[in-house]
Amino acid sequence: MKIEESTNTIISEFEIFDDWMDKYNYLIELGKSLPLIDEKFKIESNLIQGCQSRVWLHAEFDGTNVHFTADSDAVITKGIANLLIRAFSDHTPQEILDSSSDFLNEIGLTQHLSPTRSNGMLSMIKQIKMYALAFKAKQAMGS
Amino acid sequence: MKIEESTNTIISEFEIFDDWMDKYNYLIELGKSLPLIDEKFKIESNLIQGCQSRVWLHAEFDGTNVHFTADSDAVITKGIANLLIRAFSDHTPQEILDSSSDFLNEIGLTQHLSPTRSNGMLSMIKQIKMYALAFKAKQAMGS
Amino acid sequence: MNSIPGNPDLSFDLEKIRADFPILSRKVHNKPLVYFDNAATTQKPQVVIDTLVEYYSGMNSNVHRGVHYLSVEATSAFEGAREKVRAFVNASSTEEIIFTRGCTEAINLIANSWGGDNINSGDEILISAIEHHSNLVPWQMLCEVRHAKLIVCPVLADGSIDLEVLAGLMSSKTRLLAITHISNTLGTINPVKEITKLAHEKGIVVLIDGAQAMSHLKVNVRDIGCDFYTFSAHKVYGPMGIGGLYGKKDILTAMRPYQGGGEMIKNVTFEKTTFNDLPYKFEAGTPNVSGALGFGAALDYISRIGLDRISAWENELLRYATERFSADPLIKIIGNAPQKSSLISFLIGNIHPYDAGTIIDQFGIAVRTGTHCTQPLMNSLGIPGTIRASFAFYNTKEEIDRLMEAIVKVEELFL
Amino acid sequence: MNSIPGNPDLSFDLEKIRADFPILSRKVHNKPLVYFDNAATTQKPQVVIDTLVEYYSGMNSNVHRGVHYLSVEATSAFEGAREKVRAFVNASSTEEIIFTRGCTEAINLIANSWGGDNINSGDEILISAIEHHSNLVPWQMLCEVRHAKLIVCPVLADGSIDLEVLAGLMSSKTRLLAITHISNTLGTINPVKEITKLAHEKGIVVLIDGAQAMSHLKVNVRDIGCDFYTFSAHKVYGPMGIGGLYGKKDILTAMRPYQGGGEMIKNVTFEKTTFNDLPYKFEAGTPNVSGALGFGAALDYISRIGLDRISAWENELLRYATERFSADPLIKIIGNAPQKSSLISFLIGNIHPYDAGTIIDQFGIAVRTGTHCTQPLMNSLGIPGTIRASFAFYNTKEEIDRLMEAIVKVEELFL
Ligand SMILES: Cc1ncc(COP(=O)(O)O)c(C=O)c1O
Ligand SMILES: Cc1ncc(COP(=O)(O)O)c(C=O)c1O
Repeated sequence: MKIEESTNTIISEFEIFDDWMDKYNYLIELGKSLPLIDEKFKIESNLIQGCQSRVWLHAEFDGTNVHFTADSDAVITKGIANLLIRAFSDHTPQEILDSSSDFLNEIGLTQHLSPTRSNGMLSMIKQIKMYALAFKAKQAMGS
Repeated sequence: MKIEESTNTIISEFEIFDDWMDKYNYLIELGKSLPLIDEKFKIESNLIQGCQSRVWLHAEFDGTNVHFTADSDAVITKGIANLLIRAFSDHTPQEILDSSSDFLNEIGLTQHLSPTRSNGMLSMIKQIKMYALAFKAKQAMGS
Repeated sequence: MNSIPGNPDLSFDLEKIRADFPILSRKVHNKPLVYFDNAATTQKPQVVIDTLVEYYSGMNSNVHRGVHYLSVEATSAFEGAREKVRAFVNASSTEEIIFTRGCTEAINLIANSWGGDNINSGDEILISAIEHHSNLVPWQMLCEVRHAKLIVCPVLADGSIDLEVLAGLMSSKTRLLAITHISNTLGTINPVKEITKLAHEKGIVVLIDGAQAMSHLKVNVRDIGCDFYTFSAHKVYGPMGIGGLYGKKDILTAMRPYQGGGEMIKNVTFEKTTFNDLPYKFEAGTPNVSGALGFGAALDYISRIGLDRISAWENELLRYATERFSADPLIKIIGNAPQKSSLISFLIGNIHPYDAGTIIDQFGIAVRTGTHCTQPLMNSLGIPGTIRASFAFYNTKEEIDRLMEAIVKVEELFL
Repeated sequence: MNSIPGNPDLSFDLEKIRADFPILSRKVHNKPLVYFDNAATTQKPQVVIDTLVEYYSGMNSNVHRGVHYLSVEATSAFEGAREKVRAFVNASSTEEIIFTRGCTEAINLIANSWGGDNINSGDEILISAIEHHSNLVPWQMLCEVRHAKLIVCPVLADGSIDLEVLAGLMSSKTRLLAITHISNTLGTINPVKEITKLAHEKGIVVLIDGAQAMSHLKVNVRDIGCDFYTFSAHKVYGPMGIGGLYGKKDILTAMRPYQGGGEMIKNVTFEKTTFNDLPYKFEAGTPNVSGALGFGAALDYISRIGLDRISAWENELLRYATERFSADPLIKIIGNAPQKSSLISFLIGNIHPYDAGTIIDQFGIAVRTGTHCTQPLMNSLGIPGTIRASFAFYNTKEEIDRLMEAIVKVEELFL
């Protein structure tokens, strides 16, 4: 599945909710169901700055695709991390770098989250792209 | 003439003026006609703090009465000094200490002057009373 | 008419009071706003807003040294506001009231001007474990520069201070005790008069951070006996960008100036500058005249209602909320000092405060979540933060009921 | 419609503009107010007043770190105001815009945080002889603490600066040049771009005091190239109690914080504190949100009118007033720099400015008298002060005529 397909699915999932309480409920479900990150990756260097809650983001590269896992001490933040992982995980560095994060605007997330949380989300996306960039460089050196 | 008589005269002088421009005009006349202070008394120690313009106040004591002379670089301030001298000069230290400065309120001076000028006027009165106090002490020691 | 149990004299017309605050009629997320973030900043009564409008529409001018009418009028209004602050805290003279940008700046002014001359290598500054960052970081910075030591008095499990422990930490090296009157996180009301007495017995200068106290209880600096008392207008129903400090005249007189500029000087040459008298020595630059007037109007407003009435109702709100919260076994109240102001910090089960706050907000209820600028306290409690509901006299029991509904929803969603 | 000679495109509807400023319809001493004290503080258009009212009536909240709706709304409005300031002075990023209480505090912040690390024993700080006390006393105080030397560049008889003289005073010891964009006493507009270039060639950091300039001409900090630029909102039609500074990002990043407290920290323990990112590192305590919003509204307002239109009309007022004043042989204009903003400092015969101002005030005309916080300049000119009439774009030629009538009366009374 292309990144765009995943994000379109996410958009349509959110469209069925009329009010924000339902959207939050869904985010909470997503948060609770986020596959756990390996405890050994919950380290300082994987911590993302700019969140009132703490977020750890870990990335692995199998030579072709980047694989992300994440965790947070706040469930809604975890839900957002889950969305981002569904969109960006298991794609090539180039695909990740080419993708846009507009879908978060479309589901209204950037507007409805408090600035701290929205900054946190932007930091997560930035971090995801940084990993992609790093792995792309690695790939280029390897080839 | 008692201090109270002088101040009553001053009050009635000001009563004949309808508007403030005339009162200022009169103050300016009083300022221009202030007997000059001896240049040798225009010294730092006779300078009064708290005025935007500079005021020098000099006092002499003949054993019975206190005699004041004053000067300022601003004419209206000089006019005010003239009023104060007319009221308080040539009286005994005790008379000066017992007197009130309410007449300035009655002619509306305290309200109509800018705070800096009104502070300056209060400083002048304070200084006049300080002199009276000092001379009274001197008198007590002499007797 | 709201009623204070057992104290009919202290009743007031809550509906009328609420009508004084225009923001209270606004809706948030399509629900009537419930504003429980009063410890962060209070809302403004119409008279305060009107004061700003009248000032800018009819009197605005730069103050002091002006001969023209507007300047004279603005100056006397500005100095009149200073007199209102003086009377409100019962200082001896307006020379003891310095206007600053707020409480934080007031503490920094003292740290810089008093601290720069009185804190030396090896000296100690004593604070408590519940201080707001604004009454902690300036002292950390000062200690670093002056090679002094910051000593932190721990608090008991309920959030109150053990006076014996505090007294035990006052050594011959202690130069300053800087302590809050009311904790913005736990609500603890410190016995500042007793504390000041203890410190003064050992010759220690006392600064009380009054940011939280001034809106809740009658502050009397001469009764407390402290050397400094600091505050922010925006936490006492006044405008932002203004606050100040009370300082004992002899201490202020001995202090070096803080910032340099207009207003704070008497005589300037390129070679030498003599500084102005109190309070102007510490007020460099064009002052916030409108802010001072708004501050004065706010103090007039709450004085008219009466601090006794205000605190009676706030205590009743605290009692009611505590009762309701305590009935929910999932809620854990953080801070249970015997003397407490009208705020409750709490946790719901193991739900992250940030998660809870997000949902509570959807109910149109403003609570604050996080560390409330008291990170070290949170660390020592081993929690990431709390949810804090802080009440003002315009709040109602029905609003507390609405908060309880929201909390139940939070529990449903996360547990 | 007022007309700019030879420039019909720059005309605007003066009556309509005047109607935007409620204070202009008030009477003083039973005469319509003529406000010629704009260099001290400017009047506020209705939109600025409305912004304050709307903020306090519907949005008031503490900003940053809040999850609730009002806090989110207030935070984005506050940061939006910062963006307006950034755009107005053309800084690269909002990280380069620090809010302070005003221009005086901004200069003190730089003197403390930048000066504390960059000025050392034997270094020199260069200023000009026409600096306001706010751009003089902080450097005097810094020089005293750091054992540095304050060098003062004299001005020419007309009040302008000889660039060769200034360049000649830049030595290998000069670390900072702090100079005003426009003199508040003489009106001189300094060629700050050329001056900055000269200083940068010698590796000297440049601070421009923009307090007077921001309301009169289009400020472009990147074009000027300066390292710091400071300003006050109340002199640009905005509220009191707010102002700020622009600083180049790399310089700001290297600077130590100023005040300690809430907002300016990232992580606090009792042992160690890490400071927040730009611009927050320099903004301790609850910010003046309403002030920032009012500042933003003021900048929007004058941008809508257009700085080119504003300065065209102000120049016309200056030309007209200069012409009328020059026709009176008793009037002596102090300050005749070729590049001058819309203010005139003057003396009438040997009449003390304070006397003249007192009578002019009786005509309902607000002018300022005294040293205008530039005492050393007055000393060097050998005068006790001046009368200063400073014009804004809402002033009219008829008002200047009224000032002339008052001056004639002053002459009658005193001469
Ligand atoms: C206890 C306490 N001290 C100090 C402050 C700082 O006040 P401000 O941010 O208004 O300067 C606050 C509020 O933030 C506070 O609650
Ligand atoms: C040239 C100049 N610099 C600095 C200042 C100081 O500004 P503020 O008093 O608003 O801090 C002023 C105005 O008073 C000024 O005219």
